[in-house]
Amino acid sequence: MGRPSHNRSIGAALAEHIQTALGSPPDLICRSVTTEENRSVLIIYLNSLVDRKTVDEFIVKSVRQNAFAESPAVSGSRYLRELPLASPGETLREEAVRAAVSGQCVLVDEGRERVCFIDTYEAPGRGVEEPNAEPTIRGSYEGFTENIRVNIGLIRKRLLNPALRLEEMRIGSRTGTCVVIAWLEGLAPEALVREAKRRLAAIRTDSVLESSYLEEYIQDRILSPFPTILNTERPDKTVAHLLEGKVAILTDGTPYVLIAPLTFFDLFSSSEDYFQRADIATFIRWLRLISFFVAVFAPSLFVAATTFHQELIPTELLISLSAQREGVPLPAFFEVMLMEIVFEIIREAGLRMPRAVGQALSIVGAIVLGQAAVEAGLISAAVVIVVAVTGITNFVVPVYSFGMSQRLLRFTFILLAGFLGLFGILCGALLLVAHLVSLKSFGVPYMTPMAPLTKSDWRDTLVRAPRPWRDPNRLPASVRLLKRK
Amino acid sequence: MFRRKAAAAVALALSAALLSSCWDKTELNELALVSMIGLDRDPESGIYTIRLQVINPTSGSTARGTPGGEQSPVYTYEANVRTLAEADLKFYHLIPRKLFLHHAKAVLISGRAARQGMRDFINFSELQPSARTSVPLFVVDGSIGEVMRTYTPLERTPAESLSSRIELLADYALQSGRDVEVRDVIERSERDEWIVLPMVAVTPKTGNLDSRDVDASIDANRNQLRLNGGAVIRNYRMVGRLDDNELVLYHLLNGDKGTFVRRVPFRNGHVTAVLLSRGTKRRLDWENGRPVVRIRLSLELSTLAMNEYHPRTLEDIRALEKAVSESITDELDAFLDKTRAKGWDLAGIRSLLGRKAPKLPNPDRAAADAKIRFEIKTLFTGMGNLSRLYEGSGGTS
Amino acid sequence: MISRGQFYFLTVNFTLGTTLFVTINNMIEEAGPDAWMMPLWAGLGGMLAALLWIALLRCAPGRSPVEIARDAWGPIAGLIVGILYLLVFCTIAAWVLRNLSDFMNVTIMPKTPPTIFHIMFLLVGAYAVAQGSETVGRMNAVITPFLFFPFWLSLALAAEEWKWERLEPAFRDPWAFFQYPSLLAFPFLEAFALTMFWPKVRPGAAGALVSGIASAAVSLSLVLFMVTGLLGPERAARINFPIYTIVQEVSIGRVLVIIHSVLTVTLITLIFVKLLVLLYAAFETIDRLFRPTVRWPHLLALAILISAGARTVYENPVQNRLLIDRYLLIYDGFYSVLIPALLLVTIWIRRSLAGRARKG
Amino acid sequence: MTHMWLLYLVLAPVIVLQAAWLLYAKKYRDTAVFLAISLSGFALWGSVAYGRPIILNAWIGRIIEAAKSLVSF
Repeated sequence: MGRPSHNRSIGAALAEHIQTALGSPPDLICRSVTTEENRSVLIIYLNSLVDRKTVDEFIVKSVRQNAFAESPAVSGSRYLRELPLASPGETLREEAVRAAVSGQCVLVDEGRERVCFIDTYEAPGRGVEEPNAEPTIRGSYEGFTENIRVNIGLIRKRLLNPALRLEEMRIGSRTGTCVVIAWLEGLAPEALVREAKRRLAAIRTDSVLESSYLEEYIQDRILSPFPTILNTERPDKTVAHLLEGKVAILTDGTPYVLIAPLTFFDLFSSSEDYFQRADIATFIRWLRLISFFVAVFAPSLFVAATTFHQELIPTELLISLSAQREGVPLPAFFEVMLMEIVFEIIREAGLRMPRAVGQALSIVGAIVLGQAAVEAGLISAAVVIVVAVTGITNFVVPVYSFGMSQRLLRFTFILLAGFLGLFGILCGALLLVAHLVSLKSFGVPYMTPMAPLTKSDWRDTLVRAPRPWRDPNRLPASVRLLKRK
Repeated sequence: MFRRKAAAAVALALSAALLSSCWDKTELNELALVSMIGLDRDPESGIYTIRLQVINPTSGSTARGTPGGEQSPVYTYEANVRTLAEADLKFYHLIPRKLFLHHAKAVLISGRAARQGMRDFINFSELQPSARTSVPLFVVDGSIGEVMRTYTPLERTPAESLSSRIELLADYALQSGRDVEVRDVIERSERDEWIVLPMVAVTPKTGNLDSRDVDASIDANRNQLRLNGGAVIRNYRMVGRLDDNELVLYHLLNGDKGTFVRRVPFRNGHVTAVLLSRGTKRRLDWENGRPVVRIRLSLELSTLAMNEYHPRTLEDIRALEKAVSESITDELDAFLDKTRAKGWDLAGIRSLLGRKAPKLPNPDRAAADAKIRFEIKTLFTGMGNLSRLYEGSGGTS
Repeated sequence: MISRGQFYFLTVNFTLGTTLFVTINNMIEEAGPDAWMMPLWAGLGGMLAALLWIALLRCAPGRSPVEIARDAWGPIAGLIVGILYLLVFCTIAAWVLRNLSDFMNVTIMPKTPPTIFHIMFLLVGAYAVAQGSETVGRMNAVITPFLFFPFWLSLALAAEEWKWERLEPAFRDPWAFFQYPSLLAFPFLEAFALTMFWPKVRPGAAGALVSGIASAAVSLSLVLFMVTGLLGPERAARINFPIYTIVQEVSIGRVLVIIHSVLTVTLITLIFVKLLVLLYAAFETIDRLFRPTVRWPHLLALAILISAGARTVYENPVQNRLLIDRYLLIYDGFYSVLIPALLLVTIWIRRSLAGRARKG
Repeated sequence: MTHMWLLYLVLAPVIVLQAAWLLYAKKYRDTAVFLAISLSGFALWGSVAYGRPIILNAWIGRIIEAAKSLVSF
């Protein structure tokens, strides 16, 4: 009866090999189950990555009742993969190790002389919660999670449409992260989809832990303060953009989904605009545009007005401001710079602290510090007001990464204003316009409805036109431009 | 890779240059905020005396300074120079901060300097782009030194007090108008037209002006500045004066819009009429070779202040309107005859001829004997709160 | 590719460029209250010149004048003409920058050395040109509204001071333009630099060029009309920068009394657009002549040359004005009328010879 | 003799470094063009630094006068 012992030695050897390959981790389970015909079957899996309920009830029980291999529903699907026992030891071992590591259940069945790999992957993870970076008053509270299957489910739930195409890629030699490109067939231009696939395929990296890794590889221009790819945690926003013919890139292990192409005016629209009434949404959108200009230009205009063109300030205000400045040592430029840096430090500290403490720290910190500095005569009160206002307006814009780029711009403009006053700010603004206009996101000009003037798009950028007025199947100009290519 | 390093190097160098040198930068507390400018010239010695009133930011908000606060809201600096250009330099002997003229609210010129001619003052101010010429110009009746050292109640600085008084006089008494600024003097003098500027004088004093105790007294009629009459300016030189009554007529002719009050003879008595002028229109006609200037003036009559009589029938209204028109016409005729006798052309006849008939052989003679005909149309529009006056016997009118 | 609309706005902004700041008081000095008619005559002349350029460009579609010169007159003469145009564009850019720094030094920033203004504008211009002609077209399209509305808003706000008497006696000598011909040269013949954009503009842009020059002429005469009406011919003739004085006297209620530095800075963007076009034309000439493989070094070289030129283009505005009155028309006429005309003639002769040879 | 150091400590190194880089990258035609333009600019700046600036519009005037006299001899 050599054959069975010979077979058992293969199963044991295989288990032995996996044990050594994975460095005998505590969560590696090796169970031998005897079927009714008292044949022993070896089951090997990592219980941290496996759905224990499926393994215990379904696999073990069906193996015991020996009804396992014959049931047609199970065999032949991706769900089950088989390898003949006689296949060369090397591929068998390698296949087994990769299967065990990726959460599959390795089943050595000497009786039927085959090794089966059953996909029972069930990673631990957080449930669907409200995205804390993009809260909305009205609209769904569902946010993406780290598990890509859940994310795909959240998108499919809202898009019961056969035209939704999902294409999976493995990126990262070491982490082998699963990246899925989603688009709507017939709506998204082929050029855009081809370009997205080409750029993703061209990525040579060892690890992809967050979608921002991908973003840096596939974005159009690296040295630019403006994001050319949108990242969001909200499935409704993703579906809205998919319906506009854009491409979404989901990454396993991170709730942030990348959406391309992105234009300048998309940065100012949040998903809430589409759930609120049209006129309120338009007002809020204008509010965001104004807050963008305030956040970037307010401190530099203050510095320019107080140090170069004092005649801009009305007389009464000029008198009270110069009274405030009596005895303040620092010139206005350094004062504003100092307060900006202090404000940034407080904000960063507020973020890093646990939520309850963080909230208190940033508000108390800013006010107390500002007030104390004013009393001590280090800073004039007007500077504290200006810095506080710009700090707050910085958060109005819905895309958080754009908020950070606003800070970069603000510091450069303060520098220019300190050097040349309004003329410096003008040069900075012209450079900014030149940069924005030359920027492209996946072939789509960044300032689309404004730079290559397309009138039809104004309905959805500066103004959110009410639904009845909008032609539903008319794609935004940015995407239509690509269709023509 | 080299290019990126070069770009970074250039950026760093640029920002270093940025920080080190800022040429036009002046901090707020390095500015001397000039609120009033006084110009004077001594005819004999030719010495210019420039006085600047600088706002003291740290003093309290009221004109008299905080009660008990010893700081004065404004300081007057004085500089005697041979040429105007030296003025800026001379001031830096006294003022520790940079002169800041943008917020000047009023410019004063002494009577004697106005009589000698103010063209070089104006050239100097228009030369410097930082000094605005859209600032009201006052002629001082009396010593400008005293005027520049007098506080005025209620307003923080005397300049603000003077400029807001002009606006009130223009709206409510028509004793001033929109064309009282330095740029109007320039334009009128260049176009050989006449202009009348408001005059400022010091009210009687009860103590030396610049001591603190004087301004705590309740009587605001003394120790401050008063606006009275107008200085007639032609070709940058003051040639005469107008009293307040004539000033209203001048501004009427000048086309200024504002309300004014007149005592109008009506049915062997007098009524006080509140009139609103809607501006004048001039037309040039020819009657057998002689230019005739028709000045059309539309007035709106209101019985708001008419406590003597109240029209009840249509005829009464027509009669009242006719009486007002005739009275105003007579006053304007008398005023023009008097001023044209002195050779003044306050109605702007000469410039009208220059514009409408540029190819006239001898414009001055034609302007001198041009006939002026007034067409005044008065409309009864506004009325007070009473539909019939009280007729008790205790009245005086 | 630049669209026709963008090319139209480019022409208008280019032609209006420094004229708003420099020649207004000269024109009013020449013709007094009738000064507003002068730009109309000059615009007419400009349009005729534009028709000449279009005829030339139509002969060789998709090729800029420098290339046409090389095709028509052979490589050596073509190279000389190319270098001539390069120097001409650099000189005009130097003039533009010098006008800018004179304006800024006299009005709001007296102590800053002129070269700083030149270098800053050249840096921004070089960045925009380095990004290509599409960026130049789009940048101008984005800037124009921020320029158009504040300018006309400030003139409207100043309209409170309007007096019709200042414009009389009207029509005394409408032919005043012909005593001041350098106006034709200054803004209008310089529009030749726009023809360097030709290969990068969508076909059918001839209408945009001619209507651009026409609307620039009309808006220039409108500005003159407003300046004469607001300041009066006497004052406007003597003030060096009448636009600055108007903007200085604009007041919105009692609060925003003095906003002239903000408006001045927005008006300078017009000068920037003119510099941008000239810089692009110069770079395009280098591109067509020498086929460079890198962009930034040549832009750096142009910046050095133009900033040096700006420092030495003229000693002072008075000397500049005297020489402009005498030589500018000949100078501009030479490179923007004479040479294109000669090129046109050579091409026609060539064509007729080729035609006869084919027939013969 | 104003700002001599600007001429030699700022302008000259910039030109030399850029030309060196161009040569290093073996772009000879570009180097020639770059040097031609930037050296003429350097010459103009030199004329300014040495106190005898070459006034361009005066030169243009002289050229036109010469051309005029040539044409109408």
